[in-house]
Amino acid sequence: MSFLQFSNLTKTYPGVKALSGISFDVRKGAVHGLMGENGAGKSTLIRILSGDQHANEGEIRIDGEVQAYGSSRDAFEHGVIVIHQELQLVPELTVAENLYLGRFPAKAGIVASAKMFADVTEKLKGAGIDIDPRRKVKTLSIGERQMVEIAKAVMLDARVIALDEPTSSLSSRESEILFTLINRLRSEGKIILYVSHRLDEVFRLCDSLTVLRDGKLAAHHETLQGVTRDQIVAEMVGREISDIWGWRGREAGKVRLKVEKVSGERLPVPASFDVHAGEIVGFFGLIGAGRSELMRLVFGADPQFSGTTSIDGTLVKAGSPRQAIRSGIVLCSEDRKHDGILQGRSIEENINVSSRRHYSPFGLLDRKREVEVAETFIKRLKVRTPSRKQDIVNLSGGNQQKVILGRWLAEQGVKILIVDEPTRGIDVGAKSEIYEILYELAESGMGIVVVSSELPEVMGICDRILVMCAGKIAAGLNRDQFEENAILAAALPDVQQPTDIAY
Amino acid sequence: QDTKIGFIVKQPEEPWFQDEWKFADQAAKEKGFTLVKIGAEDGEKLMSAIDNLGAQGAQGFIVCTPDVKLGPGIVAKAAANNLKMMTVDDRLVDAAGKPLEDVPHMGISATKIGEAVGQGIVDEMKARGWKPEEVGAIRVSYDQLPTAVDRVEGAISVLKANGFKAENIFPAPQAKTDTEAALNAATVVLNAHAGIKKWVAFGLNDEAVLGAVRATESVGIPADGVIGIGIGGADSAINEFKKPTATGFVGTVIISPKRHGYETATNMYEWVANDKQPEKLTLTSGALAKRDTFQQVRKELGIE
Amino acid sequence: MTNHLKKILLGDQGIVLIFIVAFTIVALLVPNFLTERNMLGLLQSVVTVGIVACTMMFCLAARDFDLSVGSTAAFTGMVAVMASNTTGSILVGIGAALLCGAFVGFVNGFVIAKFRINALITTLATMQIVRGLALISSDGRAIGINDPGFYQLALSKLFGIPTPVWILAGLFLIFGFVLNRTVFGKNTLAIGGNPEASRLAGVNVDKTRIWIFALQGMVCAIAGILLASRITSGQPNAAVGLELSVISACVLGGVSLAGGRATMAGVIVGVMIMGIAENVMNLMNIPAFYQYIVRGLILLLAVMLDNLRSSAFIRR
Amino acid sequence: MTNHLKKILLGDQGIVLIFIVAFTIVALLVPNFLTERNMLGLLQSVVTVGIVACTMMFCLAARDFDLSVGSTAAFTGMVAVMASNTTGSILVGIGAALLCGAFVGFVNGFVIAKFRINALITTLATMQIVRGLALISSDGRAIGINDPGFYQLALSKLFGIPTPVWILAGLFLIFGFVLNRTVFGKNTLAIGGNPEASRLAGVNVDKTRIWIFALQGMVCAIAGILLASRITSGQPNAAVGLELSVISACVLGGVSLAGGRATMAGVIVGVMIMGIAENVMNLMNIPAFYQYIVRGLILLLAVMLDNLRSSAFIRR
Ligand SMILES: Nc1ncnc2c1ncn2[C@@H]1O[C@H](COP(=O)(O)OP(=O)(O)OP(=O)(O)O)[C@@H](O)[C@H]1O
Ligand SMILES: Nc1ncnc2c1ncn2[C@@H]1O[C@H](COP(=O)(O)OP(=O)(O)OP(=O)(O)O)[C@@H](O)[C@H]1O
Ligand SMILES: O[C@@H]1[C@@H](O)[C@@H](O)CO[C@H]1O
Ligand SMILES: [Mg+2]
Ligand SMILES: [Mg+2]
Repeated sequence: MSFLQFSNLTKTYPGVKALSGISFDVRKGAVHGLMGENGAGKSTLIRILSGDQHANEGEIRIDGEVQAYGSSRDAFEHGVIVIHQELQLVPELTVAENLYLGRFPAKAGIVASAKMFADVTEKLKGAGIDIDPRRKVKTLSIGERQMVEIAKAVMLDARVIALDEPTSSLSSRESEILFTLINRLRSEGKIILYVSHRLDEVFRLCDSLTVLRDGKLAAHHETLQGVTRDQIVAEMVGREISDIWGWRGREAGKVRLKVEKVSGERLPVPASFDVHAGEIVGFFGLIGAGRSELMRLVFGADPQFSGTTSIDGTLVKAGSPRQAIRSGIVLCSEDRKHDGILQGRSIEENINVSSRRHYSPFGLLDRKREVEVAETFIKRLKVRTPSRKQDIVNLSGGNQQKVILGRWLAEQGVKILIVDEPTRGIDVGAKSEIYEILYELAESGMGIVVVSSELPEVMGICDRILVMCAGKIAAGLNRDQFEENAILAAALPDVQQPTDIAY
Repeated sequence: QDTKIGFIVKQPEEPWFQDEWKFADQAAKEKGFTLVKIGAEDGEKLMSAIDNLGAQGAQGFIVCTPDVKLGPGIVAKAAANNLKMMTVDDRLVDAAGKPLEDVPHMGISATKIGEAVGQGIVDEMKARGWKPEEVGAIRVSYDQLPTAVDRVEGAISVLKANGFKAENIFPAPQAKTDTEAALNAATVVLNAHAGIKKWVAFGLNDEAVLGAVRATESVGIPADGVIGIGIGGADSAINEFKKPTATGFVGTVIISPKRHGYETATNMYEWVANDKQPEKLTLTSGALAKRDTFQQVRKELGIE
Repeated sequence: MTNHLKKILLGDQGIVLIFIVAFTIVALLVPNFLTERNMLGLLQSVVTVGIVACTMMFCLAARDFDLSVGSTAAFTGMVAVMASNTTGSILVGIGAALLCGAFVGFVNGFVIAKFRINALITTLATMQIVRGLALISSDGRAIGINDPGFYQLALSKLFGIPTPVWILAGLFLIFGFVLNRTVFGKNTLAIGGNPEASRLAGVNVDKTRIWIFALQGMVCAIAGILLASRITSGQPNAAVGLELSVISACVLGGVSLAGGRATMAGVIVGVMIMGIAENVMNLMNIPAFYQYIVRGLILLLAVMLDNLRSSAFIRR
Repeated sequence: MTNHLKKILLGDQGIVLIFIVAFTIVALLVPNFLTERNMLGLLQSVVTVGIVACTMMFCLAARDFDLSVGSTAAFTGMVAVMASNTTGSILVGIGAALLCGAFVGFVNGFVIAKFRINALITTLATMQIVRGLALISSDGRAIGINDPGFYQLALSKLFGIPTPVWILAGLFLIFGFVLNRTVFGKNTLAIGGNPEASRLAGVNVDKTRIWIFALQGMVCAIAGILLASRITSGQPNAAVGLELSVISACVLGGVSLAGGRATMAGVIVGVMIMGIAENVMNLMNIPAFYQYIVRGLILLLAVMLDNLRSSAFIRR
């Protein structure tokens, strides 16, 4: 049978052995899952497959033929298409141009625009993706951008398609679109490599599975029949996790955060909601529902057109993130690449950037303290890195996310913690630890807002869920009312929505 | 119709040209014509400036060109715009390097100025009783500028004629034409020849020589061991003479911006208004001014 | 203001509108400005900056930077004059200049793309090296043109408009088309917008960058040849500081130094604003020292206006 | 090469090592180079560039750009001379110059940060405006210093080393400390790494940027005062082109134009390399035109070496 073979793949970075002697096969017409903790080496493997990185040792064969790509273009010409973990789009170009980047339909160097747009329109429609191909990518939300990335997979005729955490910022509805696409590709006999931290997805989609741990092959399953979730979790993290949510009840206190009639440029309908002390409130919605925008308004990241925010009854002058942080609101935003990581700076600096004002008398750094804080969160969040001095761009996606979370957990005097897609790209093991931290913070009286597109997550860890739909808060449910269908129904835009209701 | 005359100069920031303009303005006031002053640092700006003068209805212009080789181009441009033209300071040449004798010119040859500098240095050396073989010469050079080359070569020719040895002349190329660049370049020369205790310095202008003199001071050579003679005689030099104690900046060859500015403007006016052709060639002379004579020399040249 | 008007004013072509308004005001207030002669003079005065801006736009759009354009224009102008003087053929002179220009650009591009050396430093280095070559080859002196036919490049006219202006217009058209309609143009914008993504999408980033610089060099040669013809000699000191004028014109025209954003219309307006500023200052006889201040203020005002416009339209 | 040596050579301080090696070679090969007098001359020659590089490093590290430093140094030098001439007090002169410098810098920073105008354009504009001011205030003439005490700033020595060199060393120390040990320094680097993320992390981006420019202006004033003292007059044409020398020195020293990366040691080395290049070329009597070429090649070589080093260490 013809297939994709990895044999003895090894890759080292300074101080890190990202892959050591990985060998496994992937069948044609199959979806092969790739799982493992953050920093286990999944993306590295995929980057080598895409020709972007080069292995120190080992080789890749397709149909028995050794593949040695010099560049991504090379790989592409050999029928290998990779959707990378970090979005790789050009903001100033249109959706269609992004999809055809590197291979514009052209005559004598002149782009056949009409053909290109017609083509993209048709293919997006066929794939069930509802995005105008003439829009510039910079006007799309993260989720929409992710869909554009995914559309690349169907635009092109490929032998091998690798997707690195394609659903990390998709809600279930968009994920469904993706699954349909993947099933179609499978039936066309493609080889599909699928990286994800979401177990249920893997079980639904994958025919076979490889688990990596610390750059080594931890397990290989030719079939998932008879394999249990717990088994995979154990293979990944080296221990059992009984209940990853681990929710525990708390007494909600007084209202801590009161948001009243807040609106902004991209959220024209004023929104109002409360968060109580000790409460974890989930915000669910489809992509583009406006959750991120609402949180940015509350945090002062975007200018408010109207409305007020108060904490513990005192009005917050939310003109800037700086003021918000000083009055006790922090936001860990969803777009870690654009809004989170400080490129070129160390993990240590990325963690201390906000909280250091508490321990820098007269603006002078307390270096011992900074090291301490950095080490604490590296350990607590299990950031996989050779050193706290490592440049953050050299970390794996999930580890970057942990560092950004660490930045906000290191803050002092936080009253309201807003986390937007906090576990985006984070492995199961680390997830349950992060949830544990959230519970602890809530128990200490903090109010917590979790924005997530992963319905099981919101249902698993929140005390209350607010559902947003088309820029409005459409429903509110307490934990005892949690019910998948009700939540999804509220998130769907077709239903008549009441405006401006308070929750 | 009102008379409008252009006065284009290559380096409007230089005090020399400020002075030329000032005296030209004086002529304009006296004769009652409009003077349009334009700075043109390179050939392209110059061509635009001439077009611009044409467009605003000027009848003629005076120019100190950024490069003498622009000659044929300037003449053609002037003709195309139907403008009378004269040159000042620097004389235009054709492709072969021959002066354009049809264009009226008032100026002084760069080589001549340089020779005046060289003569000044030689005289001062004699007065101090220096022997040429024990003296080092700093040639602050800016070879990118042809005029600058001609000036220093002029000075060198006089030095050599008076027994100065070629191997005692050290080039100090400035990276830019300001005092700091000259200072840095000269410092290197001084330090590379620490054995020489007596120095003379010359260069493109006062600023260059001032840099060399500052360099001698910074390495601790006393003023009586230094003879620097500049060119220009504007404030940089005067400031030096006004210092309470004498420095190594012994003198400067002053050329008169008054004649160059006032007379050229007047001549052009006469040409335009009364059709009185100016002289084809007027050569003015430079005069060496020293600490004790500068006021008098300036008065003679009509500057003060 | 009605919403419709607002949209036009603030849209992509807004700077063009601002320009038209400003132009009208100047035309009404400044005597001698709107005469045919002055317009032609004005157009001729922006030829060098305008020509080089065509490719500088690509360079900046791809997140690169080229400081060597002034030296290259001077050097290629010298080459054109020297080669045509020696061979007696203007065509050979032009060909040699274009080749030399393209070669300098190619070296820039090659070093920048292949050795991954900062464009600013690389072109700062070639700026000096090429200027040095120009000075050495002529011993620092201007070289006169032997064949008067060479002057005709700049002096000849078509329908009353000088050839260089036609060439400028042609280049504006060509490069506007290249930017918007060709794979090369799109790739340029993509590289500037997100180099990593472009590389991963299989765009040949290195090749595109090398091409941009090589083109830039060749276009500098066109500017250099026309300049030499206009000033009837090859001058090693010509076009000093050209790089800053050209980059300012581009930025003024809305080209982003962060890459990925450029329009030909914007660049044309940028070039014209700079040209008109100089022209009007001389027409109005503004004293030299005050010209510095006015020039600075115009620059500030123009970008401020443009910024106001674009920030009112799209935040971020 | 042993692994250990490789690590040192390729590590963060590698450029310092490369520099030491290069320095040794030059010292051995070039006669008169390693004399005390030449070393002092060399140090004095880099004072202006070195001083301004201290803050330019911050500016570049925060992804900004400052072209106005040359004009500001010239202008503040004039102010120092004029103010001390009028009041008869050198201290008043110095104070006035520092104030003016800080003010110019503040305006730069304010416009750039608050109106979000491109730093290149803004400082290109102020570069012209401030030069214009310098020219206007003195009518384009050099202004002599009345009080000979003013010369002492540059001429006086401490332990045989001229005061300006001490000042330079002091500023190197101070700004090295500020960069690495203060919140301000870290915020600067954070902003350069990712301005938006810094804002969202509560860094006062606007304030930091304004401070950087204001400091830059003040430091330019220090350079301007020392320069005036050194050349014993205020000259409106001083320090033309300083911006490019300073920026090159910084980039040579590993400061990234894309922001977020800077070390004081690197910048010092960058400044020294440039100074040594000039010094050695003059010591070796290289003709002026060839100096252009050598200068360009050294620049290229230095960054290439550094690039090789860092790309061998960390692949992208
Ligand atoms: N450029 C680099 N330099 C140094 N180390 C690197 C670099 N890229 C990746 N690494 C390291 O290699 C290891 C594997 O990273 P990789 O991105 O493959 O992990 P991953 O399995 O995809 O993790 P995640 O689930 O977080 O995406 C990590 O420890 C990471 O820090
Ligand atoms: N930069 C932008 N410019 C213009 N419109 C934008 C921009 N970013 C987002 N939008 C639009 O604003 C709306 C709200 O987006 P928002 O990101 O707040 O949604 P969300 O519920 O958080 O979903 P997501 O999961 O996509 O983040 C969407 O329709 C989106 O298309
Ligand atoms: O350039 C010089 C100028 O500095 C002045 O000295 C007059 O003559 C010109 O040639
Ligand atoms: Mg990954
Ligand atoms: Mg969101």
